Amino acid sequence: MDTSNTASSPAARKPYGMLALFDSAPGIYEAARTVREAGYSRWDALTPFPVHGLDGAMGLGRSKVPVFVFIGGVIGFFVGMWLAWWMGYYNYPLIVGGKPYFSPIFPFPVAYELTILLAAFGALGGMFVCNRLPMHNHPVFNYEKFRHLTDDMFAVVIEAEDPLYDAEGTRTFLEELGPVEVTALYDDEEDDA
Amino acid sequence: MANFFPKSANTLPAKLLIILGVLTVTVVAGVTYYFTPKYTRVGYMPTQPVAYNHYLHAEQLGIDCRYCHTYVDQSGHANVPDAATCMNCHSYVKSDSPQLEPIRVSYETGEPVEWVRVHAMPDYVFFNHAVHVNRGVSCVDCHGNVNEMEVVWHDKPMSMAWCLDCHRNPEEHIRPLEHVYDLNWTPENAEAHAEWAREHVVSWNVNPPQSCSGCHR
Amino acid sequence: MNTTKDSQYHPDGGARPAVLEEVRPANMPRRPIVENQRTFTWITQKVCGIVEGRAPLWWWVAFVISSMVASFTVMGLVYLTATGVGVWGLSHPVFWGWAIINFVFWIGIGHAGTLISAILCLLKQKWRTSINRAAEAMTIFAVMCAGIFPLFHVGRVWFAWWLFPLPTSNAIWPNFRSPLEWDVFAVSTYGTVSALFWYMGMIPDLATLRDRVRSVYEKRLEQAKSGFQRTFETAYYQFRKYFYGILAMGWRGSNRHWSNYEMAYLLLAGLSTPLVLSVHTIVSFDFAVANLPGWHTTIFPPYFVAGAIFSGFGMVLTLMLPLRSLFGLQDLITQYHIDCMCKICLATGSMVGYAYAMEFFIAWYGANPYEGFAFVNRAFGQYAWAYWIMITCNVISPQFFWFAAARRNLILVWILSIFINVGMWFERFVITVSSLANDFLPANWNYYSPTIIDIFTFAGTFGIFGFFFLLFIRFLPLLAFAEIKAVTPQADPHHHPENGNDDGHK
Amino acid sequence: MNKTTEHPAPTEAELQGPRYWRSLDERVDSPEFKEWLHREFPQGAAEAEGVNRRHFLKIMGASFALAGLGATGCRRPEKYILPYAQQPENTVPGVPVYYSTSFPGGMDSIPLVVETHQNRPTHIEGNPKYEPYGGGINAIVSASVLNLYDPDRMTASTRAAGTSRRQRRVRKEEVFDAITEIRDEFRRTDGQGLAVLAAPSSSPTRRRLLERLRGDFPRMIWAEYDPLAQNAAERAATEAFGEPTRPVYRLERAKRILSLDADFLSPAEPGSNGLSRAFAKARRVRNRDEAGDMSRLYQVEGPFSITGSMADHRLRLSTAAVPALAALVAAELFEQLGEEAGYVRTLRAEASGLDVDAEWVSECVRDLREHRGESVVLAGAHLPDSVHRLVVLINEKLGANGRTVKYVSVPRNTASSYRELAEAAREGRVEKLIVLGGNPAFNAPADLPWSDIAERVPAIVRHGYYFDETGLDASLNIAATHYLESWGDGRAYDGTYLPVQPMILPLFEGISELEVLARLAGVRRTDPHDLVLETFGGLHGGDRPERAFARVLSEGFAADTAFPESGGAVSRSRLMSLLGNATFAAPTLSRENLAVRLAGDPKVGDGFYANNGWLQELPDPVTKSCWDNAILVSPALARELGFDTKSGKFLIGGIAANRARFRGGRESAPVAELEIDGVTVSGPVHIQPGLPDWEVVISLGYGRRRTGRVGSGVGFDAYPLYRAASGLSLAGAQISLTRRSHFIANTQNHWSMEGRAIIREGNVSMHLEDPEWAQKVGMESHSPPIYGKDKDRPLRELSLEQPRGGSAYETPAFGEPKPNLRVWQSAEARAEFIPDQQWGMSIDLNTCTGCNACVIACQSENSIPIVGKDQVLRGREMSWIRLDRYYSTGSNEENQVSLPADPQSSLMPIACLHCEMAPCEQVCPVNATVHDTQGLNVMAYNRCVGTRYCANNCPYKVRRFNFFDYNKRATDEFYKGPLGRDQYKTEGGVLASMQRNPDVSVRMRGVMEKCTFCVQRIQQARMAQRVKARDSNDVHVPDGTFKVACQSACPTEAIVFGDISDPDSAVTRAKDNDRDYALLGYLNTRPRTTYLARLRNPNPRMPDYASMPLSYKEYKAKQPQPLNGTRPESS
Repeated sequence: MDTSNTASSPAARKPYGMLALFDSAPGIYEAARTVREAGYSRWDALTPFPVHGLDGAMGLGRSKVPVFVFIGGVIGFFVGMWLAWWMGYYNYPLIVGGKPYFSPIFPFPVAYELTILLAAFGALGGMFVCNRLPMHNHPVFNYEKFRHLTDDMFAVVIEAEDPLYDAEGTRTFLEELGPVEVTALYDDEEDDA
Repeated sequence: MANFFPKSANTLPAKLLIILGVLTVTVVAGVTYYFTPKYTRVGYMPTQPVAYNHYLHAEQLGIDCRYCHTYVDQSGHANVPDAATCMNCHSYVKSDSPQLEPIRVSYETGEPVEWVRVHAMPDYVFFNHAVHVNRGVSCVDCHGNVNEMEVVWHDKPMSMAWCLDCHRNPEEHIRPLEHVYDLNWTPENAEAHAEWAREHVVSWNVNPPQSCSGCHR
Repeated sequence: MNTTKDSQYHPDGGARPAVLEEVRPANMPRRPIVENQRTFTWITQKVCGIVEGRAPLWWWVAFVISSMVASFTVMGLVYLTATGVGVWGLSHPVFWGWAIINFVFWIGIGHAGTLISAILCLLKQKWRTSINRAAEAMTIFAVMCAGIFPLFHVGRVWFAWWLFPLPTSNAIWPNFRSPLEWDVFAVSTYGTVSALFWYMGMIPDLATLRDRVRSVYEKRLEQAKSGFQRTFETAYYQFRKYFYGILAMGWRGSNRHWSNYEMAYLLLAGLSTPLVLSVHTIVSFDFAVANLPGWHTTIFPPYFVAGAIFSGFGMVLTLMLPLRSLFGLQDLITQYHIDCMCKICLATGSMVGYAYAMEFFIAWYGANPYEGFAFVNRAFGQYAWAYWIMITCNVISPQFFWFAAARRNLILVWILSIFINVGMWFERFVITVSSLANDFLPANWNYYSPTIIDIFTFAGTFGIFGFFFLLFIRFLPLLAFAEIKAVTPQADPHHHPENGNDDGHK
Repeated sequence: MNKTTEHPAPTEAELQGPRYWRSLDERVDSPEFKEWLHREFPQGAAEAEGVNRRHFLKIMGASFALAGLGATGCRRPEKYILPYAQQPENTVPGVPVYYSTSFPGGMDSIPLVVETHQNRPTHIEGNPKYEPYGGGINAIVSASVLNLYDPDRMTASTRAAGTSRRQRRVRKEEVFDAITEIRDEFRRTDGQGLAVLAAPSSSPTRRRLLERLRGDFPRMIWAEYDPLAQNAAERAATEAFGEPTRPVYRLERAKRILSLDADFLSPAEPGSNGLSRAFAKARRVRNRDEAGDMSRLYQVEGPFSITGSMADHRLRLSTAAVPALAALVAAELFEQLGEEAGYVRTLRAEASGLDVDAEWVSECVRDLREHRGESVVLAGAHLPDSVHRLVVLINEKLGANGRTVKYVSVPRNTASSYRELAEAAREGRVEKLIVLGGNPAFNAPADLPWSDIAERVPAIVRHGYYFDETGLDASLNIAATHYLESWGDGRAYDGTYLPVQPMILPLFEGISELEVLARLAGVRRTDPHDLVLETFGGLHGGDRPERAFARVLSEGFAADTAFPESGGAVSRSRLMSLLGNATFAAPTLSRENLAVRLAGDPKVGDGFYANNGWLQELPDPVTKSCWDNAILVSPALARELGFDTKSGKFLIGGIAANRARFRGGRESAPVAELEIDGVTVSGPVHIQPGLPDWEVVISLGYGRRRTGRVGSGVGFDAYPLYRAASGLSLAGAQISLTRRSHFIANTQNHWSMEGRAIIREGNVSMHLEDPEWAQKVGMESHSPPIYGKDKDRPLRELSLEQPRGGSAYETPAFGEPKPNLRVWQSAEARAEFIPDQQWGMSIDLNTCTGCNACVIACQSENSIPIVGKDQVLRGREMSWIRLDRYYSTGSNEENQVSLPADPQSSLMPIACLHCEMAPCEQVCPVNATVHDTQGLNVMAYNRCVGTRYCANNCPYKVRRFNFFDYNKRATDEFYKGPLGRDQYKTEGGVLASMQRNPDVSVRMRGVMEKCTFCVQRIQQARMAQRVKARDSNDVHVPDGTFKVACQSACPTEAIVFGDISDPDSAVTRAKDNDRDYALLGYLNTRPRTTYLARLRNPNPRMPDYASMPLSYKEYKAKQPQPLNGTRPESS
């Protein structure tokens, strides 16, 4: 049951944390709730699809992405309006079709589109920033059954830096949750990091 | 499956973004300078078939611009003088100089001297010298201090933005009519001239066109 | 037994009132999204199998054909740009012809993709999960085909960049009062946001593909017979490793990421809905803002958006039905999905039919002789033939979808979906050409007919669309299986297969 | 200050290549470049020495750029300034110079003023000082400037090399020797055997040289021939007065005019320029009381002409029957006056076969009679002499002599006719024939065929402008000069002496006609200038002829040198004797026995202008077709031929359901064969409403066999039908359709106004009753007023402040300085601010005759390219002014779907109306079309990207798009794109582009263009005024300082242009007229060009009297009927 990745000798690498593998959504849901109640803070649940209610079970707050979206939208709107004003009224006023040099009506579509454009960039950018992606190298990838985590299996990972973490205690704690298996994960030390 | 990428890959995207930012800023700055008339036209100084020296004629000998560019105040086109004008003096002065050979040949045979054109507007732009020169805009405002040039060079970018800037603030470029052809003229004190200029823009109703029919037809 | 756990989360924290126990909500049998209780691995294997297996023969045949057809557009555009807009059939007074019709046609088709992934996501329509990825891909490729025409139909293509507000040494700016200027912003925003939305939705699936790259390589290595095949396999493995690796952005399925992802996905859906409606409104402004009789009506924005959704769903049906049978995705794209799509076609088709009727009423009610004539002329004038093709294809053909039998006969559905798009193309033809050809002063009236260059350039765009769509099928997951898994019954954490109700739905 | 006295000689290196301050370039001023420059510069063009003409340089500049010779990386291509060697004294480079000259017509020369840029004539206008024409010209005169630069003209004389027909070029001296040889050869036989066939000319010098020639060669035959210039009216007047006399009609005094098949408003009739202007004077209605005494025109005609469309009563009658009608009119008049009882009976007997409504004739004659002294009758020049004798009698009886018609005595025309020459040739009495001008090989009458002359005359010497059909038969072809490059003189229709003054040295080695005759006559000084001066000295010069001649050259005409009024009186007896044996019987026409009317084409004349691109592409004033002539048939005959005109199945159908005859917007006309006693002619059939049922009309001058690249292969030749005996009208023709069809290029496909208030027409009675009727028509009459509460403010304030009215937006005031001009923002600056002048135009539909003069003047002034027949078929013609011609019959149902048999026609010239709330500007995404502060809708070609949305959004569709590079490519190479020849670098292309106006940009492919209100002329005037103002604010351009091109060409002054913010300018007065209305005004476009509604002045007693114009009746029928069924009263 206790397998650890033998890619490289255990002594040379820094332990990263302890992973418990589950094969059903209710299982991961219960496990997450108990880990949260156990007081762990530096831990995460890996699921192939967004499990409904898991956020509540892990006690996560609201995501920060809406802030980025709002900022992007506001900037977009004012950039759009300012463009039409600066170009049509301030820099080069031209009489076109008997319309005023500037009015908030005709540049509205442009401002509206820029609002959505920058808000969308805010959304995607915000998601990447909040998730600190792209992070192509991560210790959790060293787990040799990792391909199941994005297919049909679920996992709870408790990191070594967590104050409550200790090699044995956390392993036994995880085994009580009825996982398929529990494995220790090691971070492969890179000289230049 | 192990990590495909080295740990260093995690910091790569941030570095990429910074490089990209720096790159775009340099390219934009380069284009705004090197690909606009500020660079492509200013400094163009072709060798002419006859090495005519404005500094010698206009500055030292004090010949007025209109002696050679006779119709600058009557026609939209400031004509380059005909061979006969040069021969008025050069049939006596330096009448055997090898440099003036093309003038003499042109004078006898009637073939034009092929002066290389320095200032040229695109064909869809119709600039009119007479209306500028008669309303207080001096040669120096567009052609620079030609009287000090030994070989004429393109001094001002003469892009549309440049022309528009003067059309929008004519008060910065008009001077009393009698000083139009005096390229070395500078106002005694700038504020008095600026005040004079603003008054006279209004009193002469100098309202240069800002819409397309001004220069494009 | 599990109800105690729920009480803990009762909003006001107090104990659940006992009376609720007696209340047994009627179990409305919700039709399953995935039939035959397929497992997660089966779903993953089914969708990733398309990408990882060898390309089937029909794929290569289709790819070669669509590349050849795409070359028509390339040749047409090169000849057009080198010689002049005169090679098309345009003339005085019909200065806009097939180019604008094709633009509105393609951008209309594009809108269904964003609709399925955004609007249906906001409406919590679970059945959208199995068709939203393919629909969004259709959007992006349709917008690419649409984008060709506004760029190349202008007289001086090499100055088309003046439409963007870039500073030049001429110090002159574009005119923000013009609907074409709005179009520039609308269409480029729409293309960008759709691409972002599509890519973001794909990140988890790309992660799955990334994680399977190794095992797929080993399986294909065994089947490789010759030395050449082996080297090809390793090279192919390297390519797929970095291709999916980079695109997946290191996604590892962390639930902290999922919460940000869900929020971002929801916001993008929230943004894309007004975006879709605004883009086709602005495209309809190209006509509505002009003062031509037949163009200058306020019904155009909703009429164009309904038309866009209608033609978009037509194209989704046209694309997904063959793929469904070719790749055996009957369990993922079930008859329930097809029913929903057909019903939407029926609804939007009827809306478009209503809009045609309303136009006649408005023209009659407004008592403006020019407007009245424009619509009578549309139905009985020089272009009556186009008008009646439009009516039959747009209003009559979707009425078949009232009958479940029709909806089940997939051959009929496929044929009707093609009729829908033919009808929608003719709708834009009738609007554009009949109003331009016979407008205010009868002395200007003229008849417009396209040239062979018009026809081939338009036909070529289907080649371009097919070319990219086939590449998409080959290299990217056709269905968003992460979302499909999320809506399968066993994905629900509170679901316990062993308790009373057998179909396992809470 | 260091004085550098001696400038060091530049080193060899410096002289080598241009030094760049910042960039390296090795462009060497090498010899091969100079050689390229000269090869490119056409050898023949003996332009004044190379001078820096802005435009000519443009061609060179453009070719340099393309040649890449001057390309120096991303820098601008190198350009050169080519100054004069010796500056000629009165040319200022860049300023156009205007010289007076005149257009040498057959019987009437037209005084002109020609705009030249550095001696290169570019634009022709009329001479406003000559009062009878007032500066008006017609389309052919305006387009004749293009012939000067026609690459297909003869650039040198040629001589047939031995027996083969190949011609080799010869120098001028060899031609002069040949002429002196002829002179010596025939001096011995006193001119026996020598014959000259010349085109008629009013030139006094030629008359003087002819007298000298007759002195030397008394037995010479001098014949003059022109198929169209018939002077039957002059012959009749001469017979009436006993001495050579010519009738000069003064229509400005005529209140009642009856025109018998006389299309006096188009160039077909001699003196038409003066007649148009006079006719318009009598119909100008400036206010209500002038409406009362508006003149009335009765027109009896076969073809549907522009005079017919201006007529108040138009009687459809085949030309062959017009003599009978003339007899009926005469009989009716004599009967009403109670005179000539005996002759009345004979006349009535003659005219018995005519099926015309007798009441029409009697009421018309009664109307004429009641206006004794104020009425006149005209007869078409092509009608037989007997009709003209009758007309002289009728005018005598109507007391017109001395009032509405002035008989003047003209010098005797001693020329013999073409018939006599043909007989002489047949009898072998002609050894050598000199053909001066004309083109007898093409347009000789069928019964006196040119082939007989050509075979029997051993040697033919031809003096002609083109190498054409006659040139093929000539052994020596002498190249003629264009009138703009040669001296000459002429006389206006009323005799005023008009000099012909060259603008430029002859472009090629042409010789003028006067020099040929002078050398033939052995005159010592053969320089044409001296010849003309000598003639002038003899006629009017007095003691110092040079000084008087110089004044005449500057004025453009010699004052009071008109022909004197003839002292004699009409001798009734001589006329009655001549009329004794005249027959006026009208042939009975039917489907099998059709009448054929050959018509002089208002575009190509007798065929000479077939190679003029502008004229070929000019839409015919009535049929609106170009690049072709056609067999015009009436709707009745068309139904007989199997066309289905009744059920809207046919032709130019707005809602024509079945497009059998009309494929893809293009009229595919079936080809018919027309046969008259053995001679068959085949050509496409085009249905023309308003033609008599059994008459067919064909234009002459097409189907040229030997002409330049433009004219070859255009139309079919109708001259085989033309006989000297029967003139232009024949009878007894058969017509049958063949299987073949032929595309006819139309610029207007639909003829009905669909009951819309586009051209607003009213009767004089309606106008007297309610002068505001024009504003009570159309959508504006029941939509809220455009200017809302400000609608009654004066035009000045409306144009400067642009009140909001019903608009959703607040329009920026045109009279305010722009917000970003700091210097003008202060209050006192704004107080002193002088707003720009606001330009506007008013077009009077009452006097516009649709003669197309404005269209060609605009094309010449603004370098508008021609596009060729294929592009016109696709609807891509480029002319900025379009004349919309509508037919109306009074009933919408009938008129919308089937071609009317006898409609009223109405015309409206439309160019860009420069709307103040321009729909085109609002939709241009790149600000390529913007409004300037003068109220002009400006089109910046260099900014245009070519989305074409502006053209879609223009409700008037006045914008034109350069689908191809029409200036750079030949008309048959558009579809070759970059593979086609670059016309800027071919010899012909450079020559043709010399006509272009250097003040106007030449547009490239992919760019929109439209009428710019001649913005170059407006800006020249503004700048000239500012140069005059110098340091003052007198920048106001006085009214009338300049005219726009169409306004100056219009013979009837229907177009008025000027500053509408100036209360007393001509255009403001024109717009104050209560007939003023804006086209499609309800769209709130606020156009700056407004129209004056048209008035018709029908005689209530006439049988075809219509209480309101038929188009107005159609409009009324289309208005929404009130529910209780009662029609709104007809006002």
